Amino acid sequence: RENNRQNAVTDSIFDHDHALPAPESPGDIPAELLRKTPLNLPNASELDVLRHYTRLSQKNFSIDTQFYPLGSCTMKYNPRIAHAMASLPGFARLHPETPAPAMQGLLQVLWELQEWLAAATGMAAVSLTPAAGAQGELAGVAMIRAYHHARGDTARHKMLIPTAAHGTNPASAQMAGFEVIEIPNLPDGDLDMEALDAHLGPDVAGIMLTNPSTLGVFERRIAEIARHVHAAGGLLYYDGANLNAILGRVQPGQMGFDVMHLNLHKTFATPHGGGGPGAGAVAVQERLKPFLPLPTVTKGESGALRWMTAEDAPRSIGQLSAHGGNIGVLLRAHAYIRRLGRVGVSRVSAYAALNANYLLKELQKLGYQAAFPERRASHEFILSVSDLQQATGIRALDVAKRLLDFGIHAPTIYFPQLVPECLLIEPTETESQATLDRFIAVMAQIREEALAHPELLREAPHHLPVGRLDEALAARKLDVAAALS
Amino acid sequence: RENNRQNAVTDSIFDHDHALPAPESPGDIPAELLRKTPLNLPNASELDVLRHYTRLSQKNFSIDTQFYPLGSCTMKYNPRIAHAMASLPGFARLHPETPAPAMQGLLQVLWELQEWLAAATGMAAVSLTPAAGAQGELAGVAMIRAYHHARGDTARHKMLIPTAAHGTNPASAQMAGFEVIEIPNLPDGDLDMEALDAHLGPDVAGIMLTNPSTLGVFERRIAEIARHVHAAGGLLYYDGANLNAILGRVQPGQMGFDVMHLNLHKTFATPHGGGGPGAGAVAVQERLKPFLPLPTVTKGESGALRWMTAEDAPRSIGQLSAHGGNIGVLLRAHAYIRRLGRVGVSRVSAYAALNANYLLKELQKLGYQAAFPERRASHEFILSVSDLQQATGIRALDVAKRLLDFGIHAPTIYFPQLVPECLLIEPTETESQATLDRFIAVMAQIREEALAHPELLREAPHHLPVGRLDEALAARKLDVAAALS
Amino acid sequence: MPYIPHDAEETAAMLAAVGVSSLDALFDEIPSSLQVHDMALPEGLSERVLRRELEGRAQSNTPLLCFAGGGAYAHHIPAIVWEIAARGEFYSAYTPYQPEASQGTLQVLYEYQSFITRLTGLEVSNASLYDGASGLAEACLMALRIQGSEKSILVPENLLPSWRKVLDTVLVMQQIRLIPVPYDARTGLLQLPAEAGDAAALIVPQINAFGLLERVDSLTDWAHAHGLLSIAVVNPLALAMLKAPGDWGEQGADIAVGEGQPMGIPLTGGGPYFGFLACRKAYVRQLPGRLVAKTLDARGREGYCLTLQAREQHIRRGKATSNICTNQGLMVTAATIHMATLGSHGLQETAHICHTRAQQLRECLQELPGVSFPHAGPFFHEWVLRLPVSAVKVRDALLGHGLLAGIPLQEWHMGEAGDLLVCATELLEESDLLTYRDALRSVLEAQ
Amino acid sequence: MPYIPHDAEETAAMLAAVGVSSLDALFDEIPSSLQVHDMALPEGLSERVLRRELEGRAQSNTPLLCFAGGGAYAHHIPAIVWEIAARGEFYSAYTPYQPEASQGTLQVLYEYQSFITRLTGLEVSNASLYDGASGLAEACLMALRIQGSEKSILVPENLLPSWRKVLDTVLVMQQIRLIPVPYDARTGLLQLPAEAGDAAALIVPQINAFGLLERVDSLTDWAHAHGLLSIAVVNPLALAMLKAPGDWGEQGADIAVGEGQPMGIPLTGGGPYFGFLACRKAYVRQLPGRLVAKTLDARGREGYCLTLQAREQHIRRGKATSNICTNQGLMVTAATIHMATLGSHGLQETAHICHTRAQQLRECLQELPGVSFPHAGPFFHEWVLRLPVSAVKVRDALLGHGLLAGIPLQEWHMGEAGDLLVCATELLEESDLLTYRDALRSVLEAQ
Repeated sequence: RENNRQNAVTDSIFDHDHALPAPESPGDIPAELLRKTPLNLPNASELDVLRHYTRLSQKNFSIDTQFYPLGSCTMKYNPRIAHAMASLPGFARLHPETPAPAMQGLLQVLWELQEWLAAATGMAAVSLTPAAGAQGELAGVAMIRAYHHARGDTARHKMLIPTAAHGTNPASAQMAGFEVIEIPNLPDGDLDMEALDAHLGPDVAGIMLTNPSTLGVFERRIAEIARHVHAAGGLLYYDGANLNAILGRVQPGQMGFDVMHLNLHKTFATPHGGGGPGAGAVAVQERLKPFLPLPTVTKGESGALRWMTAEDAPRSIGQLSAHGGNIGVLLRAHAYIRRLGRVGVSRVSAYAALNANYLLKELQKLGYQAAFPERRASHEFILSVSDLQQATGIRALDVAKRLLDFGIHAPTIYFPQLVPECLLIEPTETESQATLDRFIAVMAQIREEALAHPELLREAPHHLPVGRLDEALAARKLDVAAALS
Repeated sequence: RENNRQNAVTDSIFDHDHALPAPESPGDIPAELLRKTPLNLPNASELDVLRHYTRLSQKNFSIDTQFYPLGSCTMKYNPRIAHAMASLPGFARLHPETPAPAMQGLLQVLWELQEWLAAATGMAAVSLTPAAGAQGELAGVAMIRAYHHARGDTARHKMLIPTAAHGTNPASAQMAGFEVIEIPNLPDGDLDMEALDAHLGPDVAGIMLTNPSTLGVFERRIAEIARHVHAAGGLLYYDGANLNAILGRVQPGQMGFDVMHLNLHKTFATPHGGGGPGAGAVAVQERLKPFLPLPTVTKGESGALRWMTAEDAPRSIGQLSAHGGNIGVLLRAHAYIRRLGRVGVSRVSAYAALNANYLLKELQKLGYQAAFPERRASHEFILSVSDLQQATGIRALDVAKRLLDFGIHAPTIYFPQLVPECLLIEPTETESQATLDRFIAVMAQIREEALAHPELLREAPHHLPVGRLDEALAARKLDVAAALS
Repeated sequence: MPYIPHDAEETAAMLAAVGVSSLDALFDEIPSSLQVHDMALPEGLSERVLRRELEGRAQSNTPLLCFAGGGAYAHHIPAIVWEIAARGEFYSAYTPYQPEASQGTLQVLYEYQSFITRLTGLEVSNASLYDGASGLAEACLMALRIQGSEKSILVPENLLPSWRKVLDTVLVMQQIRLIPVPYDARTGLLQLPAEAGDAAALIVPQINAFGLLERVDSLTDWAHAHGLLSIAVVNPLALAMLKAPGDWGEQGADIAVGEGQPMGIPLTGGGPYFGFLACRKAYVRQLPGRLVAKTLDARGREGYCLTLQAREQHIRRGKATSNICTNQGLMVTAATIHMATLGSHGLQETAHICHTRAQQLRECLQELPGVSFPHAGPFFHEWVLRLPVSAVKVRDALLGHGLLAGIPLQEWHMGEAGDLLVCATELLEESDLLTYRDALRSVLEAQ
Repeated sequence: MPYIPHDAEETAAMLAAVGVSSLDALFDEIPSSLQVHDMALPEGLSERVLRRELEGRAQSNTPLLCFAGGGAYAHHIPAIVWEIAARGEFYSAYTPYQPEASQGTLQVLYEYQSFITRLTGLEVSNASLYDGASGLAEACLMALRIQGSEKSILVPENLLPSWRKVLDTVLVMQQIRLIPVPYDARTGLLQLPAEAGDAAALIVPQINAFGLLERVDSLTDWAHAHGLLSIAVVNPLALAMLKAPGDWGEQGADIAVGEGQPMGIPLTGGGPYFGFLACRKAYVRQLPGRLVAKTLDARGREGYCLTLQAREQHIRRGKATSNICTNQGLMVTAATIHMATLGSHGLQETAHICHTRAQQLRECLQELPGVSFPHAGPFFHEWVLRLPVSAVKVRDALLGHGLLAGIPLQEWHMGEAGDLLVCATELLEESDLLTYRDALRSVLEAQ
């Protein structure tokens, strides 16, 4: 009751409406084209707007306020200097139809980023236009398709994808018109080579992999896989979601991948913004270069930079968005790479791995079960709380919700689906040992609570603005927009 | 216990130290001038710094997040555009020793602000340099002193100040070398004219007043007071702390004041920043103009602007700080006035008075006692909870602390000291009726609680990061800096 | 080490806890033949030097007074919008998978959805797509799913060509045919299609690529009469003045999609922007992207969460309504704050000023010899100016006057060589219109 | 109505509740003869037009590469500093009178006090004063209170003249005499005073107005030997390299005061900056300004509150240690974040680069004909360059090269006509030093 009172604050923007007159209708537009239903957005004072959204912001967990070890999401520090640089009026006020001579400063940033991403991945060329990882995947598999078709090979309609892959992989392959074939993993986490070989053939366009895999371990036979797929005429697609694990240490190009995307909002520290915008640049080996999505930035003989068009690249898979992609995000990634430099970029994976392996070892000491205890963690690792579930009924979800009470964001849960009651934990390289040690202490306490007071976990979270929300009710009622009052 | 766990977050910056090497000592500086005691500031990662201070910020109440009806402080909305404008590199990167021809843009802003503040107050001239209200007061009384001395009248060593005045008034007068004489108020809130007249004489330099007074009511006989003081050879100083109450409606110049300061961080909506910086511009009638503190901005014959120096103004009281004052704050005040314009500035006091009188009426309906029930509220008003104290022992402090639980900042309490158990409430013009109504509802609930469950108030706050703090212990232990670990 | 906190002692202690002797040893499962030890990247810079370098780059882009539109518009963004949107709690949060720890983002998205439904007059809005153009591709795929067996889309020839290009990329992969709907060269307006064929939907662009307002009622009614869905392509700011898609024709459009950039998003050379997508409630299960709903917790407190996630790739994988995962959350946060700051009143006023400026500019330019306006209108804030010489040359010459004069239609392979698509927004004062006129006059005289 | 939310209906309802018929009626106690109805203020502007106007003003200030110091220094401020300091929760809060609702500000101030004590080597720091110069005036008043009957202060003639002016304003009001301490014209360094007289304290400026380092040990020891307090005037960044006041001489300085601007505060034409003031714990009750202490709540949780408020004007009124009320809270918030971001390591590194650049620049300029350096040093990051022509003219000429070349000492009524006080900080790259040399050469050749 006390808490309810405290929270009984006006907290809908629709409570801040004031009646203000609308301007007169313009005389030169026919009445039947003018607005009929009155526009009913609230007219709130600037202070009420500021206060409302500032208070809402405080209800979020974020990297800037909490440890956020969300596996597969690489929630590392998003440097604020990158935001400041991307917000400079010289960038922010540039209209996309500005002629190239008047935007050489921006084009130079983008051109360098193309070069740097190629260098970092060991690939030949880069297009920065995909707006997010999934759009990068779509572009990637579209390039695979275009490559085969360009050679007159139109029979390759299947895309192989490990069972544990991110959901976007099959969705993107499907969207590009491929049939998806799932390939299982072995108990040690590596891909089932026999299953792979059984599927390879003249109808297979390629395989989509991430390495380290979503199981948090490095696919050790990647060179062999590449040989087999290539021998069967297929291409290898690298899902860049886990690139942070190997940045500066292993290059997708060297592992045998033909095409890949990078999640700049993961590996290159651009913010996730509560759900984007990301940037899913694609990188390719030489033979796929003609198919890169447009526009890319090219350097003329005079050194002047300009956008490439379909006239320059007639075999391109085309454009994915109306302009050049999420340029503001690309500016941030550029600033990050330039700040770290060659040496700093190489350190990323080393310390990401150190933090992950340290956490794994310390959590195992507390009794938590590793999904792959014999394996080295990559930048992330999987625990399973099946043992707790058997002992007390406590599930991964309960552990996750209880973590929130301690001001720590939950790890990814129930992904990958093949490990029961799993927690996928990725600390990233930007967290200090002190933060990890506090996480370990909290996980120790939660484990004790799970055994002694399981209701504390089952009813968690206790200290957030709301308790566990009824998602079934949400789908049933489907209240997805405020009703007109 | 639950709460303790949640808050058991590393929250001292000193917990985030890392060992990093210091650079070599320079060879050209003698060893005895170099640092001996190692510099022991923590070396924290940028993420840890960002997270620490972001989390700390969330522990503050502020206008941007809470209703903040702190009497006498004019906690109105601080427009964000003003912050953006003051932060423009063209202003922020200007070195103070930049020659005037290279800073005409800034000088123009300051020159306009001087003109506008003179127009808004009905005074002849303005100096923007005082860094805050108290420095403005010091400058003001120093000008009064200089004025008398310049006329050869060196006997005026007393400054009259109402008992209810802000503490800075006597402190500033004292600092300028004056003896302070207190003048009481009558039960209706107006000044005791008899007492005033009794003190007026050839040893009185002047009187410091704010109008409306700190009692939240307008001093109705101000014209008479001015006549008496002037007749006795004294000058009138206007404390601008309450200017918001009359802005655009009554001008200090017209009321008979000779010199005044303005709190730009109150009336002109510059932020208070958790305790400054403010800006306490001073405005004077023509006869005090030669004494204004330096530097002010002046316009040459060519229209070019420049700083005035002691050569231009040999009778100036001098400089109060090393440069031209809190220019970043002045930029914000300029933007605010330019945004509101003539009409908007005039509306300020009207709506400030509307909000205050509305609250006063509604709170009286709930049973709260007004200190001056027969008087119109100005921009603020005083309630006394002496009745609650007699009934239940609940004090103004308890009401204040309980308000915090509802996400509302407490009013000013125990000031002015002559009203027992008082709350000085100033809503400002930027709050909407919805916010005021919520405050009224909370005050209703608190009054009920005070009568039915007084311990709820006495133990408040319950829902903040800490409960009521032991201020006696603080003064006894005097832990004012973190010990070296 | 920028952004990596570990000092030597800490690193050593952690390695010892892991039981390895070096950072390199953490990679001992990776075949050494795959490991690289150098990359062709530049040296790192201090933040100080980085700032100076990038400020230099930013300043080397010519500042221009903007008269260009074509799908991206220069508008005033109130100072509070990005001040709040860039707060770390919004800026550095992930997709709200743990709703209890993400009520801020979730409520913002719910309010955003509410605003979009009110602007479009439709019942349901998703929580954003990448941009308007890719949003239109998703809207077409959605229409095809709703319609079932159809295999084509009727695409106006006066749709923005950059949007058409995205349809070519995305829809053609799935063997969807794009059937062109021609426009009348004289009026610039769409003609009613000759036949529906196997089309699932008709795209109705209000505003079209020439800045003109289409007869949306008859187009929508034609679509419904032929069993097609009507997909409205709209400018959100213009909706403060123009008829909402939900009110088009007898039954209203079925899906509305658009580029959200005019709602508080800086131009930034082309992105990040966001696409909005609204539809009738009946079609909600075919909607791509995130959707937020209001619900309750166990104690009856209201809260917000993602809903109908079974449409999405992380649950449904290959059978999802789209592959979209990360969308444009932060842009939508800014747009929500922008819309809330302006309110109905501010949006209507802004739309009104834009329209007025466009009228005033057109009047200003009428006096110039040799220029004409190929289309009679009506328009919102953009129209085609026909110059007696190459619009590309004129545009390039006006850069020297500090003006981005518009978009030569020739660069879009539309219109005539002298056609320049010109846009006016509230950022232009009346004096800017005269500046434009005078600069154009001097450039034309010099030709 | 900008920033006033009331609509007509609301206003009417509220007036009715108050029981008056109009807004004017709310002022019915004010004699109508005093009421005005117009003021000579400009018309209001929309935020959009206001931004454009002020951006124009800002851009009309010439951007200059800064080689000027003299008490205000161009330093790099990490992006996070103002990003956090400007968060609404810090920016728009009041002085922390309700500690439970102000723990953010209070803990920041406690950490600030801790940092200042570590930089200065003294035990107690207040929570800021207006600026360095007014802080020095407060330090002098404090020394006079501590000493009791004394009535003067020994003030070096090589103290920054702007600081001296503030002492002239503030101290002279209270009949305090300022006794000048001369410097050696050849070395630029202070001479030991001839006698102590009735002085309460000796001001020891490290760095002095010529950028030179004083022999602080002997000056401090002289003060103590003569029963005076030693007031150290220090640059906080230089303290990362130079001996802390607490270590000066046999017993250490008694009070340290300085301009905080180099710690993350933008130049902004001269303010807002902040003054810091630290002292021995024995003198804490004579300290002016706010002071924050750590304490406990009833449940034993640590928290922070203002303490020893009985020193302050709102309690003690005319008997307070100072009239200061509002101080420079937000600047101190930024400075605290700045110091925490840099840490010991970053501050030492920055100090080191500043010193190195100043050395390099001096070397660079040695080759120019006719220039000399009147003082032998040592210096931190600033020194006097003696030109063969008027320093004012050279400074003005170099504006045309985009350089603020320094401060002509003549404008301070110090030194010779050719003397220019030149400062180098970490914002200058080595190439900038060559730019300066070449521009100066060409200006000198043109004279």
